[in-house]
Amino acid sequence: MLKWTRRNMLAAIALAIPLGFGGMAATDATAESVLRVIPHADLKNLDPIWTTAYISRNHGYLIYDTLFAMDENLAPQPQMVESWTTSDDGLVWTFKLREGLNWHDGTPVTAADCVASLERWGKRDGMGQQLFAVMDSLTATDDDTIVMKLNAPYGLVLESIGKISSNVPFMMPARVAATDAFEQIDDYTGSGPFVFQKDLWVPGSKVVYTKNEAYVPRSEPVSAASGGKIAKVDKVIWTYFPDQTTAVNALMAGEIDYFESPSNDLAPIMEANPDIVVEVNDPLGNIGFARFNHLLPPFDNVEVRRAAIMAMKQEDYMAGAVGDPKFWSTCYSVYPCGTPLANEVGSDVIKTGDIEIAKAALAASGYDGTPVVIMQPTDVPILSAFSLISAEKLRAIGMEVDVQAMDWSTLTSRRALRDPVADGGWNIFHTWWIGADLIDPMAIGFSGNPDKGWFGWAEDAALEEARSAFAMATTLEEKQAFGRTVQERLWAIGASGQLGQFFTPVAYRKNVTGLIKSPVQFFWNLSVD
Amino acid sequence: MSDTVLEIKGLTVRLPEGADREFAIEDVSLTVGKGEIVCIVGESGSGKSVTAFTVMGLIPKKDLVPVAGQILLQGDDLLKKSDRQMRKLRGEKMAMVFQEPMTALNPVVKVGDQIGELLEIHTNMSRAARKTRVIEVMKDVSLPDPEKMYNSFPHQLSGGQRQRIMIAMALALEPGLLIADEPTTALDVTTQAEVLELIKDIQRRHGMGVMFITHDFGVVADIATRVIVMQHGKVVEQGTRDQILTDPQHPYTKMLIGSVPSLTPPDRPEPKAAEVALEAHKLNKVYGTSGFFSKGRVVHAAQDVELVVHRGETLGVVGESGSGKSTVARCIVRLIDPTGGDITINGANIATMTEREMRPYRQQIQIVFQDPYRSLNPRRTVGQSIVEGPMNFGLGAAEAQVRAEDLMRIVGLAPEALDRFPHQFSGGQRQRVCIARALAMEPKVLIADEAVSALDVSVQAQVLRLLHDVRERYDLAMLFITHDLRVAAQICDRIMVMQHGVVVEQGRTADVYANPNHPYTKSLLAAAPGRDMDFARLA
Amino acid sequence: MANVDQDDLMADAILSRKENPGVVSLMLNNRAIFWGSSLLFVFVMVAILAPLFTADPVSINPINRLKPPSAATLFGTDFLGRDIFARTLYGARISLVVGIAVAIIAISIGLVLGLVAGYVRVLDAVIMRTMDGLMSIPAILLAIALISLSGATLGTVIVAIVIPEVPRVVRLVRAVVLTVREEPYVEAAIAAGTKLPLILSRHILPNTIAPLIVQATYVCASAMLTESILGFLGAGIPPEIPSWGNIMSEGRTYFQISPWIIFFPGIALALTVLAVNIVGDGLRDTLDPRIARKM
Amino acid sequence: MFFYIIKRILATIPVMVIVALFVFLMLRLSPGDPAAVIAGDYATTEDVERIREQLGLNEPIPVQMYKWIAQLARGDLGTAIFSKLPVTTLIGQRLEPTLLLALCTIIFTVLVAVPLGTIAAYKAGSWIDRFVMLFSVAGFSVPIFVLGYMLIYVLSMQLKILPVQGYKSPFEYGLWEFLRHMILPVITLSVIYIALIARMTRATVQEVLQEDYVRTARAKGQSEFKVLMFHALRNAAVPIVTVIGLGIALMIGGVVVTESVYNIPGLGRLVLDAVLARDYPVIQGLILFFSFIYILINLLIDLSYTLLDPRIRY
Repeated sequence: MLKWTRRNMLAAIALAIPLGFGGMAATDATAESVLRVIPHADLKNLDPIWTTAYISRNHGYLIYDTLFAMDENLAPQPQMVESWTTSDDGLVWTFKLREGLNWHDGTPVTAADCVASLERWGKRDGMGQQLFAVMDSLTATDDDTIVMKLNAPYGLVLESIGKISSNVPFMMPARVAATDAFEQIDDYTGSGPFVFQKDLWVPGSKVVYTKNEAYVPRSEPVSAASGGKIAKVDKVIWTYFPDQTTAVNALMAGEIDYFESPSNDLAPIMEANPDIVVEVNDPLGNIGFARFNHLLPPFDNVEVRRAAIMAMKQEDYMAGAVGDPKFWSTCYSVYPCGTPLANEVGSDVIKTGDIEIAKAALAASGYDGTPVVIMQPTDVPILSAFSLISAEKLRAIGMEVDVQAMDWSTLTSRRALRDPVADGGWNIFHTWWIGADLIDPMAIGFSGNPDKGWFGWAEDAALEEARSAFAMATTLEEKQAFGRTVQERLWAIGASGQLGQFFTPVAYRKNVTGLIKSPVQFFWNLSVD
Repeated sequence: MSDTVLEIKGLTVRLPEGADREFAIEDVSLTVGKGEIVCIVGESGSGKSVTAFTVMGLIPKKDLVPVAGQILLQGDDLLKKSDRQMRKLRGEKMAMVFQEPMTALNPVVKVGDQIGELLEIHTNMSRAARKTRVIEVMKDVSLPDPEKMYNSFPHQLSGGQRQRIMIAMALALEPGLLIADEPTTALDVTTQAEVLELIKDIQRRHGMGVMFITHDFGVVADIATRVIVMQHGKVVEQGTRDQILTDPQHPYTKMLIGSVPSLTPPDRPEPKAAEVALEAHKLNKVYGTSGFFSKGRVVHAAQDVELVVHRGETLGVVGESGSGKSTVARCIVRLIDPTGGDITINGANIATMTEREMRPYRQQIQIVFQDPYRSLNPRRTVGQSIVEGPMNFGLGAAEAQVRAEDLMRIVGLAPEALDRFPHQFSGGQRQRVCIARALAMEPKVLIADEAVSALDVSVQAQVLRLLHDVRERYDLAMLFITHDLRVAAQICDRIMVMQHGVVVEQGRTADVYANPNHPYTKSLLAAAPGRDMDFARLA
Repeated sequence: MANVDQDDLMADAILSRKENPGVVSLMLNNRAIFWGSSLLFVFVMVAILAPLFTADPVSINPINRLKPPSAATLFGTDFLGRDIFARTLYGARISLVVGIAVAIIAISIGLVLGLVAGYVRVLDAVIMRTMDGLMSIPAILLAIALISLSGATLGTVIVAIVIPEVPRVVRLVRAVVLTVREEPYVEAAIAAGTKLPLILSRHILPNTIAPLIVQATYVCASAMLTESILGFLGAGIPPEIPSWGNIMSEGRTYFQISPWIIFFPGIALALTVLAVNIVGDGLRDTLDPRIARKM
Repeated sequence: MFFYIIKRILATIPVMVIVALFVFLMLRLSPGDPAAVIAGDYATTEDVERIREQLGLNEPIPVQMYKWIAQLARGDLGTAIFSKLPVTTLIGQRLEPTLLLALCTIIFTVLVAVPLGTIAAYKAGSWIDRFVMLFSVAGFSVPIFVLGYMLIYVLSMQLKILPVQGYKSPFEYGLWEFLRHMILPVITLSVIYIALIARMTRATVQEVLQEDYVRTARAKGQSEFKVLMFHALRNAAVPIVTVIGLGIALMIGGVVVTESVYNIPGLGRLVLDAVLARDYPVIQGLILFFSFIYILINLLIDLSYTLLDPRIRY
């Protein structure tokens, strides 16, 4: 046996040496420029209309193009559109596509394609549904002209089709857009600056995009999603890392160029490394929520909700879940601080952040000791922390708390249940939205309509009025006015607890340049040298 | 002197702490001369094996330490040799044949190579040369078709052939000394005879000195030139074969020889026509079912066996291993289910009964097994073991206790011993307990399955006497399963000879022994070691 | 045949060892068991007395989070500023509870199934095939699936760990039964008309005890490890409960900036499991249930 | 022999069926469903419902089960809900890393464990023996992921002599790159396995050394080394190989952890992700696949006995 093993080892070594050098030679040979990225999540599916997952949205931005796109001031700018006109009554919109737009398969992009794409999007996206609700017709009058007829003036036409985050109205070939909106597409032809390599895709691990040589970028300088999208690398490779530590190590060891969402706590280590830049790329950051279930006691009682909110001291949540103060700030506006609609109307309730006051308020509310079920998603550290902190605070103000641990996917399915706690219902779950999704009252999170609204099913007629009024509003003043009313109502009914605004940094090696400041991660304009 | 192969002088080997005595062997002196076969006889614990293994240098060094004496192999002292030197001597100057040919051969190596290994170690022969030599010695021990057998594995050979391989191995290098440790004990009587013949023959032709360890005086009678009797690690007597066998001096030797059952049955009174206690008719047992895939290897362990046992009578079932004698016994006790036939115990046919129906009859038929070490639950006191049966059938604890005590006296043990555990008894005592346990049920039929085979000859004699007595006392019908013709001769009124599951001959013991009809019976009797000596008479 | 003579040599040499004296005395003589169990004892004490000498393991204090070990917080704090020392001590409770619970449950179920399989020919095939099935599913995967699907509670975790352990026990018990039922003294009992339940309890069960005790320790050890791995993979006991696995899995992210979060519970876990294993080995050597090895 | 193989293969069918049913029910009777995960954070209850319909998740369980079994009968493991790729493709993509990881681990383990165990058995009670036993106990006691992190920390972060993570296919990057990336995972994964096999080897060899034929060999004057190699190990082979087989299950478990620590895109992580995302077809497919492999390997092992031990014939 020993003899045998010895022989084997020798064999192994003998093999290793020549082959090894051969292998090295081979690796040196490759000269194309590659951007090796750790995405914030595993790209599980490829249809950015079918799912709202941010990772699918980012995938969409790589391979698809949009009619309009937001610039860094969140103002919609033309992207695929050359020019557009609006009738004086604001009911008829005409869009003209620019020259040289081609699908990855070489066929030209037609207006018909875009119409089909918008329609599919309109079936899934909240803002899309609103837009189509006021729409009479959407037609392609010729190969590069789209005509949209509304039945009432609508203030968010461009904001909708230039939407920066999920679901982004990406343009797909008509044949693809024909797919049922609730079914996944399986043809990934786009017209964007990069091409998706399906046969190199290893779900759960690796996605490969190659430069779309045929893409004609706009001439304007790049600004968030708008401007000229220039692919500056031959290849973008996403490698998903389930484990933060390993990811950071890989970045520091130079096995990776770009790390999309490192945990804030790991920033110091990476900053200590001279080859690595850590910076906050998303000016709007994310807003943390504690969402109440408005249908079930005790949170069917507005006073109880408000009492709970009073206990939620943002500093504690942020310090506990995010850590380093340079990555978070308190924000008492329902619209991310630093966005046009941001204001502080009615936000005293959240400003309170004091256990004693909250205790008193709860006592006054007539809370009967009904236990509160908090769903804790153990596989999402920040939300896990939020849950634990809420649990402690609610206990502190004298509530019965039952923290139920589960993974995020269980939570997502369970939060859809309207049933009482006994039948699997819930009282509170935590989540965060990226700021860009909350810049105006149209966000579904702000809905006051329990039937069409978001989980938690807040109900408030006045709120709904203000929201639709906002949609119709056309001037900034009006918009801000309605925006304030919406916020005022949201705080009045204590729709959700707001836990602060936090910023997740990106980390990349010094040789990466051309990062675009934006709430969404884009991969054009980035180069490696 | 030159014709002394081995001389042991005052050899003493110490036992480890906590053993039952200080020395395994004490002041043992003996010689083995060229061309003689020296038998070392003794019961278990006599130290005969230790002596042999010490010579070979194969004793576990941790446990056994030679503390005095010399072992002179052709003049030079083995106790002074280094391990390396000993290795050189082993196989080359002295070789050993062990008791269990099955376990003594490496199961996963071709027998030819195992013999060849020896040459590989001690010579620088070429592969080819080794092979020819191996085949040569295999011929020498008259193995059939050596070329073919060279490539077979131990499990493909019969017990006798394996032992021949062992002997061939020992011979390969023509050592001066051959040590044989109970080489035939594990073999059937006919095979035993052949192997003994072989050893004698080999020894004659190669003129080597043989040290032959055995417990069986029959074997001694057949093979020994000189005999050494050992007891408790000491040599009590030694002399030529005839001195020892015909005119033993030491009482222990006398006792030993006296206990060897005679091969000639005592003439018994014609058994009075007593009621039939047990009857088997067309009893069949087939092992192994012919499945769809398994190429139906069926063994007909018992074939149309007919037997009748009357009260107060002992029927012996003799045969070699695989003859099916034990199968019959186990069928009758319904430890295994017969595949066909009737078993009648006073009127009732128990062959086809379910376990539930069977229970009441269990009481009437009891069995005593071969292995005294495994027949008693080590975790229960012998008392508990004895009363278990009766209490199953509703006997009160108190009465059961009383009965157990009586039985202990009857089987010759102290009633106080009832609350001891089996490991505190010797083999013979355990067998007595087993008998007591069987009797406790007050059975009509007692089956003794090789009940004395595992016992030393002296103990064997006592247990046989006991079995005889209890049979008389309770007027039992006894079915006595054994492979030992001597034992059978002494205790059985009638015997039944089985071969390959078939009864080949049946009749009054005296008649069968006097003039056997069936050739197989003849060969059995012919093969019985020391058949021409009648030890018992000496005692 | 003639076993007695075959044993001649050993019989001469080590007669005394053929007997089997009281388990207890043997255990006390065995150093491994002594050290192992004393170490274990310490952990049990710690677990029970934890409240006496530590802070509240769940009280969070975001201000001094991720503090390195210091006089104030012996083992440092985690990302919510919870005291790792306290959590580690309390963690002992969970691990021990899981370990012991799993061992007891798995052994009891396995014992019953094993006895049945070993003695009731009809059910043998059914049971053993099912066991093969369970065995063929990698334990960890099974557990992860079970837990993350049916919700993480101490209960489900224990169940999830028990299920894959059972088949091994069943196999062990069955093997023992099959060997022992052939023993002459069992046959003697049958011949003496002893009823099946008695045969099992009197003659067969006692033989399974020794191997089972040993097996139990191994099950217990592997259960503790599995628990921690599950915790690590985020599919374990609710993170609110400070089990070693959870503490470590929470410390995962901070491995480089505050290794103590993983380090201390890691050591504690390793030591406990080590202790249990040592006891197990000791027992195996003293009780020497050869069958246990054959498994 | 041939019949035996057929027989054994047939015998695996009921086992597989049991596994299949068990897995299926386990999944369906548990909370959490893919639709909600897919629908995402902004989805409304309605969306979730629509998607459940699309996926056929609101059909009665027996129907779903029937469909699935029918599928399996056609040798089709189904299609992943998320990636919309056939499960078989997914497995195909992930097979190589896991396979090679397992292979290297087994080889490494055997190379280390068997000699260790043998020496320990031969020198029973010596310090080597004590060391081996201690190691084998310790190996059982250290959580695999802690070990993994320690190794990364020391060898990759501090000493920087080995890559931190990842998998480099030998077919693209050459054997050397492949091995460099394999060293840490293999060590991590093999420790517990080495412990197991060294311990087993020791036990068996020790037993074999008590055998008569070893005594015979010594009686022939055979050297201790040869006795160990030629007689002891050859007879110890069967039990050792058996443990290697049983260990496979143990190892598959370890693979999941190892792969996620070292970010190796193998089957272990595939199944973990699938579980967290409720991708039923993938979970079912993989667990079936794993148990099939396990059963297969153990069948092969049983057959290998005939080579190792002439007494065993089927």
